[in-house]
Amino acid sequence: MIDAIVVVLFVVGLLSFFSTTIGILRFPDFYSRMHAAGKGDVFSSVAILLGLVVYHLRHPSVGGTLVAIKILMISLFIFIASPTATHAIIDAGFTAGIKPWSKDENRPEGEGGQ
Amino acid sequence: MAELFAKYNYWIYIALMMIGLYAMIAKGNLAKKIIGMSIFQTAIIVFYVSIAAKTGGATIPIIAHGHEGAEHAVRVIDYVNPLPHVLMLTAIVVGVATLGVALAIAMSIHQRYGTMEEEEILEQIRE
Amino acid sequence: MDTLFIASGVAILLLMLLTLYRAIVGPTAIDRLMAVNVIGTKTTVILVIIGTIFHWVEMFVDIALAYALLNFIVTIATARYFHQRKNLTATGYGLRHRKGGAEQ
Amino acid sequence: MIWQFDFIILALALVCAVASISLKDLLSAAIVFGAYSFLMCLLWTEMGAVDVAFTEAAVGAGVSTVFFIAAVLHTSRQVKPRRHGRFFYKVIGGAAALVIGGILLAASADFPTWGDPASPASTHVSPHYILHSIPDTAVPNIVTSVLADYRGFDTMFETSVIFVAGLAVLAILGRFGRRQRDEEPAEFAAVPIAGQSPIIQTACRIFVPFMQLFALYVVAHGHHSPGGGFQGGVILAASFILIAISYDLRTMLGRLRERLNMLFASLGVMIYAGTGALCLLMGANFLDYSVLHHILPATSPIMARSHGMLAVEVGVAFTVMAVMVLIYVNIASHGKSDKGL
Repeated sequence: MIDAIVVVLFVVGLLSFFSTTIGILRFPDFYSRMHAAGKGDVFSSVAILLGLVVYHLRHPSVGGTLVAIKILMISLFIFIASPTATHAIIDAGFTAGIKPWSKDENRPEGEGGQ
Repeated sequence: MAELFAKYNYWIYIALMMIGLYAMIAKGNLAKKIIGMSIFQTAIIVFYVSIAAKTGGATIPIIAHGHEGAEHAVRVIDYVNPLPHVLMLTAIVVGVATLGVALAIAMSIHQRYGTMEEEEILEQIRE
Repeated sequence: MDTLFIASGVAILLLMLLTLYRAIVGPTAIDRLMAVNVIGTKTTVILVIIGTIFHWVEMFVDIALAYALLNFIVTIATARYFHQRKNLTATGYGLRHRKGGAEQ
Repeated sequence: MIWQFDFIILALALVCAVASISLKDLLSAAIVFGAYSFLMCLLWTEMGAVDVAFTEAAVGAGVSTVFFIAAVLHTSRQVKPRRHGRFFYKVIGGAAALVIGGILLAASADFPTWGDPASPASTHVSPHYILHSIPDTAVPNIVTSVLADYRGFDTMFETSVIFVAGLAVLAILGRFGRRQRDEEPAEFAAVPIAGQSPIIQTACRIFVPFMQLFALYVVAHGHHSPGGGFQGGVILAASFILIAISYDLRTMLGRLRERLNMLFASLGVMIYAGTGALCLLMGANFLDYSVLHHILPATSPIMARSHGMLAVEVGVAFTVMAVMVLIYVNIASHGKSDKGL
């Protein structure tokens, strides 16, 4: 039962990381890529870490609980730090003057860069 | 074939070292030279660390249940070699300190000559 | 369960290889920064997975915690760089570049 | 040692290394080099070198890439394309790399196979450390006991090297006497903060206490888990760097004045050498902590060695923290210590 939960959480995490990667590779401009990276990254990391928390709580013990708490703290920090980093990156891109991609124009891949 | 597979990682370290050495000599930009120096250093560190590795279920060099006294026998083969870890641990921190010194020197060269390119600096020195 | 952990670790590493495409090709420095940020977060996850494979995650979870705490410093530093030098791509050389940056 | 991971990580590291030396944009090169550092940390973790990986985690994520970005901020960002090229240097560099690489490849035929437990490196000195760490010093983490006790002399001079590196950066970039005397951090608070957005500042306020507490835990718990003075010191420095990045350099210097910082740097080396000298005064060899059980209450000679290591690690943490902050302040502000990255 517990193993099934772990497997499900891992599969969810891996699938969302896969879609994150596809988004990072395929989206047309910086802001939409950042949208994929920001959401999918946090979600997949937290899903896999929750799977590991469940795995370490399968036999109740002091050491296992301590590890589970530490992993939960890691996911909490990722939950705070990664959106902050996303905000910082978007802010940097906006300050640097990247224009958002709009529907009608079909810009080449290397827009805005060398 | 087994020989090839047992040593591929040494070859990759050698490739990393060659990349670092090439960057240190061939690149004209001082920052690129510093990056090359860091890659060279990492190649050596990873070589030392891989010397310490042991196959056959060896675990990290922290003795399990060390708090409850050493009632059970400690077997050498169960733990990876700690000595290269110690040498390389200090090397990393010293490496970042020397990286700071290298960047400081590059910055004051840039302040004096207005460029980080080796050739332009040499031209200005010759003038 | 070890097979699951090794397989998912390998899967994450292969997906990191795809993310690294964005880190290397760009096109801008900020795209690279985004990709490296994703790689850093996934490094945290893989560290915990490696600890679980070693059956001694107590010793590895501190490293992952350090990464989770320190990972976004580089991102914020680069954002700060773009606040001070507003040019997106590297243009101009040497001192001329600095003067040009101040004018913008 | 997990060979499945090893292979992929090495391939990723090679790609990162080639990319970071061939990118023309130095900021991008520094960022890709940060990814290289992450991969190296993973590589060392899966080989079982947890302490090395911890150091790389703290250094690579918190300090070294930030140094690079700060240096790029004050110098030029673009690698200049050349008119006539550097054909001569490329030939020399390629030839040197190929010759040395070829010699090493030939020598790798004589190496023991990877992970051989009977390799010469693993059979001569290290079994002594593995077998005697608990009986001699009561420290389960063998890396800590070798670092601070068996090879204490080595670590003391490594700490001194870090201290000297900090002094060198100060001597190269610092502006002695050219700074106004009355410009003290107390006045810095009056300057309005031209910093990051409030979101980042709030996240920083949440993170910094955790980081500093965690750093102290890493220093103190290094006997039983990966960690120690080097890692804890770097994490402490990273917390101050985070304050400087998310607020302002002056805000950080208001919390940790430069003179106090220099005092910490020298205090760390002094704690280390002083512990050794205390052992000398008590009639034992330099850095032989077991004699300290005469002055430490309720300890045996074995536990005295453990406590002596803790004192030494605290000294290392002081020096490493202070020197990393010092290097950051000088590089980020080009020695002016007023405003920077």
